[in-house]
Amino acid sequence: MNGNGNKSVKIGVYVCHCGTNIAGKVDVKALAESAAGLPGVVVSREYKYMCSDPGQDLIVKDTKQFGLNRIVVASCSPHLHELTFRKTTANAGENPYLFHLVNIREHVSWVSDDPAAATEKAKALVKAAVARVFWHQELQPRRVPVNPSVLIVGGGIAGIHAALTLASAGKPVYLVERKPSIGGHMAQFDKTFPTLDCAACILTPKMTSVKQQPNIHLMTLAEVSEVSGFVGNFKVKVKRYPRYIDEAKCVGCGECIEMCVYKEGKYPNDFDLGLGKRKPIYMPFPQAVPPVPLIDPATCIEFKSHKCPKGCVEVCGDRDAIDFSQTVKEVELEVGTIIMATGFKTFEPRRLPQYGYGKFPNVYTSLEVERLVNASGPTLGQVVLRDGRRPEAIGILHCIGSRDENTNRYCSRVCCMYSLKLAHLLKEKTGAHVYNFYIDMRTPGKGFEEFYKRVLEDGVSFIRGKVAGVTTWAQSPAEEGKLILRVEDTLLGVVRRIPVDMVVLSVAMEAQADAENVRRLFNLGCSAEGWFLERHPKLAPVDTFTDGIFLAGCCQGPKDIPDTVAQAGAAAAQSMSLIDKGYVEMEPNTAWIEEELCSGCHVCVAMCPYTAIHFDADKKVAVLNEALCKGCGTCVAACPSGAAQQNLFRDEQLFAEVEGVLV
Amino acid sequence: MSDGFNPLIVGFFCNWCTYLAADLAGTSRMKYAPNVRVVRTMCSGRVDPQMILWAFSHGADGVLIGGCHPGDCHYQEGNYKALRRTALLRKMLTQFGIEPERLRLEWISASEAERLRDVVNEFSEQIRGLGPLHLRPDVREEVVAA
Amino acid sequence: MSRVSFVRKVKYEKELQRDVAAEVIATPGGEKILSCLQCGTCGGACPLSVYMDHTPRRLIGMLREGFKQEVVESFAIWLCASCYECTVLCPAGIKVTDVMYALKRIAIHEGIYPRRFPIPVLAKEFMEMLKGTGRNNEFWLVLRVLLKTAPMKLLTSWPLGLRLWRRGRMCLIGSRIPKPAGADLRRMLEVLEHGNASDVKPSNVTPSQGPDLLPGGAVSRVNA
Amino acid sequence: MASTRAYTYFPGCCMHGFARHCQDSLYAVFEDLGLELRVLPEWNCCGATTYMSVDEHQAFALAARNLALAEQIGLEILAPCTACFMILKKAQDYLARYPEIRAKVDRALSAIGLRYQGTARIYHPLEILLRDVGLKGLKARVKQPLRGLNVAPYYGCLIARPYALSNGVTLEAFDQFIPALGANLVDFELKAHCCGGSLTGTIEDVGRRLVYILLRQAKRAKADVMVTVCPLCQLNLEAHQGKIQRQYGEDVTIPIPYFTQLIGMALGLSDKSLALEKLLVPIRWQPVEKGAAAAQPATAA
Repeated sequence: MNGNGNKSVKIGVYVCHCGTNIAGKVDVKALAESAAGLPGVVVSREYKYMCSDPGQDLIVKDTKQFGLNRIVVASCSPHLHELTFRKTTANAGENPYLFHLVNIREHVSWVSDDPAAATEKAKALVKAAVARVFWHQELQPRRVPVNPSVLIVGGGIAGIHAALTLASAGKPVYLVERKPSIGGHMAQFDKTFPTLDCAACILTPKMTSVKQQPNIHLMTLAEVSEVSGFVGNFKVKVKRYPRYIDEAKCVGCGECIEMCVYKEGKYPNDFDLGLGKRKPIYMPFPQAVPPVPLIDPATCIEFKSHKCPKGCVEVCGDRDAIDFSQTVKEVELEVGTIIMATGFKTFEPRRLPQYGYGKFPNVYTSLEVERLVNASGPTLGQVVLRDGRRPEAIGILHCIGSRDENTNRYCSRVCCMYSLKLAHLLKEKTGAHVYNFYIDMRTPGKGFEEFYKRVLEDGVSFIRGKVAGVTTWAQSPAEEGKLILRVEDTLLGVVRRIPVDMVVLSVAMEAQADAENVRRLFNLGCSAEGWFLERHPKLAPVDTFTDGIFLAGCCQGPKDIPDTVAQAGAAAAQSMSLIDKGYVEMEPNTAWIEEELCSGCHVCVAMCPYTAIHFDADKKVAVLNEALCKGCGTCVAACPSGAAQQNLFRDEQLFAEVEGVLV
Repeated sequence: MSDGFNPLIVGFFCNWCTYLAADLAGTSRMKYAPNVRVVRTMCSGRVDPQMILWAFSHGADGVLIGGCHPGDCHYQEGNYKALRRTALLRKMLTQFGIEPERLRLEWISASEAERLRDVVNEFSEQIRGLGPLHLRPDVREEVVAA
Repeated sequence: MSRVSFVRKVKYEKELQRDVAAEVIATPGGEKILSCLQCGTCGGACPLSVYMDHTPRRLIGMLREGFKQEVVESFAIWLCASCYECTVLCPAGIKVTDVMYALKRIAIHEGIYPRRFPIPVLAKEFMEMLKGTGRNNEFWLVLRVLLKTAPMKLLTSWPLGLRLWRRGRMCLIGSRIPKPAGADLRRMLEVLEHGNASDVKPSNVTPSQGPDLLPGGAVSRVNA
Repeated sequence: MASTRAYTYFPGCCMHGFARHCQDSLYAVFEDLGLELRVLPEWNCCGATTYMSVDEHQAFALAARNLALAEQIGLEILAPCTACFMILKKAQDYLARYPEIRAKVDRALSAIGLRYQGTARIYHPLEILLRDVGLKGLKARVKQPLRGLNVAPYYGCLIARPYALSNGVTLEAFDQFIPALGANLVDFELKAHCCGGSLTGTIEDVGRRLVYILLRQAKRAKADVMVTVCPLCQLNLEAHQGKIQRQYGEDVTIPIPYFTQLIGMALGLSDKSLALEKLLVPIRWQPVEKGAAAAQPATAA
């Protein structure tokens, strides 16, 4: 008996060279020859690129010519090309599941030093696959309908762009943002490189569209708390935190803020990174969407003592939008696909004490400086130091928290360009002499190099060398009262001491602090640095390993605004392609229970995490609901009688494979 | 290999974490010992103790199971089931005259290619140190039957 | 106006000795020099880089490219006070201090340093003294180093010695470890030196014959 | 003190020579606080920062011999010289991380019947004082608060760098022992800047310049004394003040006590037991009269 009844099994084995990727290490000829001698193998070939059209044609032709009914391809990871060759098998007129892929690239040629050992290993894996495929059966993929609603997590430029794209195509969108307003980091920026467009001028119209677009359901001050289900049919719980102002009733006039007992702002404003002050009732920033203020219960007198005259309530009058009784609410959503656009955080420079951030008041982060140069920022665009002075010399330090084994090894990609932008803006606004300290200048984008040239021509000093530290100990009167940067000018070959009034730390982009929790919530992969893992770095950059969940923007890795927008569009398109198809095909790897073999021991019932198995009291056997089964196979492993089996991973298949690898 | 004994190890890697870590080790061109032969399962929870015994009785000198970290299982808790099963099986192995160290369970996430490399290298060395597994023929039959 | 003279400077590949990088990489702490970004953090951080002919960054760069002669003859390696500031800050994780130690060892081993230059002499005298007594006595160490490098300095150094002497902070009879332990110690060092426990006299490194060190000036290769 | 804690004391070579006063005061303070120091028998020189320039394996073996001897005793090791402290810790780190060094050192040690395990715990005495006596404990034992004395802390490089200090201990935490003694803590930015080490004796101009930078900065920060935790820093900073003054034409006179001398003064120990007279630059500080000191709690500063 084999997987196909008693019909004789005819196996074709195809070994891919993958150029030199495989053939450079594995002796592909010997591999194909050894496979030819395995039981059931009718034809065994090697070819330069199996995944190419001629390669696939070879399989189709052979299948017809030799009457093959099993195909084994030895090439790369099934995560890359399993689908490709299943289609080839189907094109050849055979059931696509009568195929098995052997990974001799990622698991063999790329990780082995010794060609002989690599060839041995590849032979064993191919032998196992031949033994396994013998037991393969014809299967049909399952079809599941796709709910057209989309959940977008994060309302920065990535989330906004994806939401608008989907909504304008008529798809219902839930946009969930943790902060009181959408806009994300881009709303905090002054100008954008390299065109020096005003960030607010290009972002705020999009933010307003979000509010106006009827297909977008915007939820601010909200966080996803639970995700269940699977592609096409996710169930999501969202926690909505109280704003204490009814969004439906508020007209955004701001009179309540005027009437607060605090005449001036007193508490550090989040949006201005503490450089500006706000009242307990406040608008996050003037162009916030929704354009509704919020009350911070931690600082509001009414919450603390219940003794506030409540000028805000009084002035709101009949509109009656202020509601101190709001509480946390949880809503449940049903969506078919999810786009993650949770963004990034900036590096905390206190981790590198040598730069004196937090110790010397005039050491700033680049994001703080964005607020300082911004016309609507806390200083109305005046660049003045914390002591009110105008800086005469400014040092901008690149790579703070990037390209550093002590912090993050990766390059944050945008720092060179935003540092150039800040150099230009700071010079323009203050006339100060600006120094940029860089390791390598990275300007590989459209118009970027031209911008670098422009800043060079501005007369900004570019010093190739990483500043070792910021100190205040002066060696000469000229250094008194200054921040002194000690640096090796690596191009000129001298050590320099440069006194400045203001230090700007070009901080790295990092994964959000709670990326690990969010990743678990959505069952995503994460790189060691905390960035969400895409399905394939080149060919599936917005997909994830969880079907139906896509990535947009910096949650996947540092990137600039155009790349973020492009990726958000791609994520929206991927989501739409699922919605418009209307259904998804699921891997037919579900389990089933052979009634005659079931002894009714109940073991499998407790094993299933999806309650897909119940016990039929009449028949005294376990019954599996295929619609609920996700195909993990845990019940199969637990079944003492062999009654539980799993498609594509049946006992016969796995046992044959194990035996096969043990040459 | 120069010192004669080249251990054979069967690796049962779950599709979502450890298999992907092995893929990443490949794309990162990390080099590691060629002794582990990978059998892919959807979840480490699919790894049947019988399958492990089957491997030992068919010539494996070691078995390495790779799953997602606790709390990260693609199927919620299959990895916990694997953990319990291996713990139990280890006790049984001693009775068959198989050193329990020949069976190893590791949590390796999709991004931990370096860890995968280190575990494979370390385990290969450890098994090399233990020497080949010589199952007595009668035990072998017993194991196959188990 | 004085005459302008032109010096032709070019480095030919055949003059390079790339194996010197391999030698440093092979010593513990030196393994990461290939990941140097040439960012200059080490040179900026080093309290002594302002006195160096080549900053640590340049040394690592030259090492990678096989400029052995320049590296080993560099005055900079002797200026390193091993304060480890560079090692702590290096973004590439290079243990720069250990690299400097490795270079000093190569230089001492090959005898490339100026005659009467005190630091290598100090290192070797230190080692000899330890082999003798197991411990170090500053008085005798300084005396021996000065005698070998700059006897005239004894004249300028004696006032400090006297001040310490008066306060009981100068110990002429060195502390030493008890005899059997001393023999143990020598035996241990010999095992490392010769790979066996036989009683072989430690080899003595011959100091090179060369010009005295010029302050801040170049050190030329002298034993070629 | 009810129970006596004991530690293995690794003196290092200079404690018998130019740093006699450091050792005297260390003993006095530890005894007063009920902490016992037991000298590591048959200790040898740690190899210092010099030996590594000649032979790295021998250098590691020298440190490992001490550690192996200390492991037999089992007590925590105190190394009051920061060079010894750092070298011992570095050796421990490297022996754990590089099997090839470990193998060589193991072979050399076994030739003399010793075994190194890597279990020794190495501390600087200040670390131990802050851990086992604590700031509160120290404050409580202060009999003679150093009121009005401006103290700049200077740690030098080796205690602050890669192999230094137990997890989580920072120099800023170290600083706190100064206010605990009733003195004023001077914000001294260069507290971990290198003093030049042996350069003061080999390339004197350069060495002296480094010392000058430190002294000048301490004077500018209005420090009355600069307290050190390393005997070599201590010597470097005090021994060259005269020459520096002549060379740079700037008054850089400032007493450089070792930290146990300063602590001992606050504990009310005698000048003699603290070997204050052995300092090249004497400390001129008059204790506030007993009555006045008693009237104000020591924590006031």
